Amino acid sequence: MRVVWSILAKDLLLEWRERARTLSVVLFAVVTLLLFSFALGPDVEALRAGTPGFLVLALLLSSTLALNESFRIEREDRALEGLLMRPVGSMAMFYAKALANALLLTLLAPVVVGLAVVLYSLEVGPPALAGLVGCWALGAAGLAAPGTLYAAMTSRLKTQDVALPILLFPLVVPVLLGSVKAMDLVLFGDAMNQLQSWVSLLLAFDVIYWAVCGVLFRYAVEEGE
Amino acid sequence: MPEGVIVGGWSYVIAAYSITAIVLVAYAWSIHRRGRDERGKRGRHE
Amino acid sequence: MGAHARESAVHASGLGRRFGRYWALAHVDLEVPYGTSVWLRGSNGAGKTTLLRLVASLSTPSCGELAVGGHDVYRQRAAIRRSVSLVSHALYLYAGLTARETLAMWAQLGGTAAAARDVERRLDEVGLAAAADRRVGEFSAGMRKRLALARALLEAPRILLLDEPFSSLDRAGCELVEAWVRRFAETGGTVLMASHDHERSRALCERVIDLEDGQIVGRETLRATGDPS
Amino acid sequence: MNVRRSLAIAGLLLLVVGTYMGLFVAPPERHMGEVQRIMYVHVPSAWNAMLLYTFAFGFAIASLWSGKPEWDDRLVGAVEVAVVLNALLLVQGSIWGRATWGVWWDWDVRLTTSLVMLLLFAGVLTLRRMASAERRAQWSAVATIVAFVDVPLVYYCVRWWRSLHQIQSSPETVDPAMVIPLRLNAIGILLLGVAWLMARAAIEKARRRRDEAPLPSRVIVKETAHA
Repeated sequence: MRVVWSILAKDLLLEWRERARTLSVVLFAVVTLLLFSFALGPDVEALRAGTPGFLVLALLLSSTLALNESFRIEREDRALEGLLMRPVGSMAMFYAKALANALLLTLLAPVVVGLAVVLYSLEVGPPALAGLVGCWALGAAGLAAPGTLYAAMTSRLKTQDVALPILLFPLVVPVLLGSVKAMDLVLFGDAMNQLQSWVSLLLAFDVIYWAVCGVLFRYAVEEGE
Repeated sequence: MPEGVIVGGWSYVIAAYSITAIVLVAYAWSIHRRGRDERGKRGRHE
Repeated sequence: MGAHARESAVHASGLGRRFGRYWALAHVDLEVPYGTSVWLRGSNGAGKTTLLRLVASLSTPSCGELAVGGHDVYRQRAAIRRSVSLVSHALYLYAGLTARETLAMWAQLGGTAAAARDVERRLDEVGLAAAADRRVGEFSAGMRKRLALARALLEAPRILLLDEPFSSLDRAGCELVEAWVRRFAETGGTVLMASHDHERSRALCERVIDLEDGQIVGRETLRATGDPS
Repeated sequence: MNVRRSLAIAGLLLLVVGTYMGLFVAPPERHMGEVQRIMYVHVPSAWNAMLLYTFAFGFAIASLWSGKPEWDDRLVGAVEVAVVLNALLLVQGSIWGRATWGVWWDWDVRLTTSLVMLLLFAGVLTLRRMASAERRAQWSAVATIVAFVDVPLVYYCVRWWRSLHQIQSSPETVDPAMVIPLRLNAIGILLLGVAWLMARAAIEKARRRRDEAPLPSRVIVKETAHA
């Protein structure tokens, strides 16, 4: 646990030191949201109806930037190898990196959700806002686990910018659907009490992948024969 | 589900079966060719 | 040979590593007793780095046996990594951290309280005390190297692996490394180092292993183990 | 080689008989008429694609567990054959959709799941091509496990997302004249698929061997002592 914390603290500190880069992920998410709005035209009703989708797509697209970035610092001076040489355990490394990524992606929520509220003139109270951020956080956690595992592999490739999305996006279809539907129900009412089942789908995805990827991370970072 | 029987439809059946046959044959051929290439290359190296 | 494995710091027999069609290392038989300093000599591409990476357990052998500190490289990587420190070409530093933060993090990862207390002393030892709060990204190559050495010390290893420890260091830096390796060896540490600096290596090490095209082509004993020149 | 060839021949024979029966012996279905005959290749493709993915999953675990490269050979065989069947499945499903629902694509649970599945495992093959030789086996196994675990999740989420489709019809409720061609084709494709899997694994093994240069001969070591 202490080891997880010190790697996590290192990641967060570096993230803070290089906040210009971190900020560019935020900006990217904002720009994405804007582009979706332009693509759908100025019909406020249609835009409002599409809000959950836009939000989750903004999250999804910015996640690959954040994930690639999180392994760039590990690759630059092969620091990841240095971590391997310490009696750390690849599982601890995975949980530290995945937590850092999940946290960073969750921190996008206030900015992007806030912007959506303004742009699409959503009428939401504090409970609905909390619900949106909650769905976002669950989705971010779902992206962070397989995303960290895959980014650890693709960061070694010349084609990393393409490789990560083509591997990650099909995988997180349940996260996408789950968080879009959950946000939709939070925003526009939940007449048939379905929210719980979508949230449990997201939770199931999170639990399964945080466990599986933790075990598999070792094979992603260690050299085989 | 729509009521009643769909009449005709043989053209769809033929299309589906032909595509299936073409893909299966093409894959079999590709496996065969790759296997032959590999055997050829090994012969040259040894 | 098998019986000696427990007493040797490094024991290898028939060790080989292949990368694709190319054998970077083959037929390596090696017996390094504890407390010995070994100089790996050879031109670029002779297999020095590959050997060091195998001993560090960062790479898996393609064939042969390898035990480090009595631990099998195939099955006991964690144990090997606890007893080994590697200073390689890549220095494993984060540009965004300061020197002090780097060492503090490394001490935490090692998990020993003694290491955490050592941070200041180590910084002082490698002459970085004044620069302790500057970011590694602003460091010169020599300073980075010194920091990497300080970090390796912090890990309190029994076996030290050095890949070109003198490269990118100025004269003072080189002398620092020499003094430091000598002290480590005097306290019973085992050193394996690859270097192009013949003069310094010859003065430091007791044994020489000559590598050529991935194979050991010569062994030389310069002096008895533990006998200072 | 002989096992492989006999499996392929047996599979082909079953497939020919099954297809003949499916096309000309089995009666047309009550609602869907002749179009239903697509089922005799469609459903076996689906079953076998799933089965081969399951094999791949097993091979992936064996590969990581044992570290033996033979499991990786089999893994690539299983994934590749399954991806071919999966692609067929989509095309057949699409033609079926056009005939029965009037559209080439419907966001139906199984059709959508198989599309995602195809993308997932095509990703495995892509990653494999990009990986270096030392990491290829491990990465393929990791990606296969991660993708396989995703399939039920995708299935359920698509089902909840759009739950307006026909319930799976089990073979017991249909005419025996329909069950026989279905089973013949299923076993036929299975045998053929296994033969291909083995052939593909053999190719992978040959490629590996080709990249393995023989160990160079040992040189004589010169010993010197100054002590």
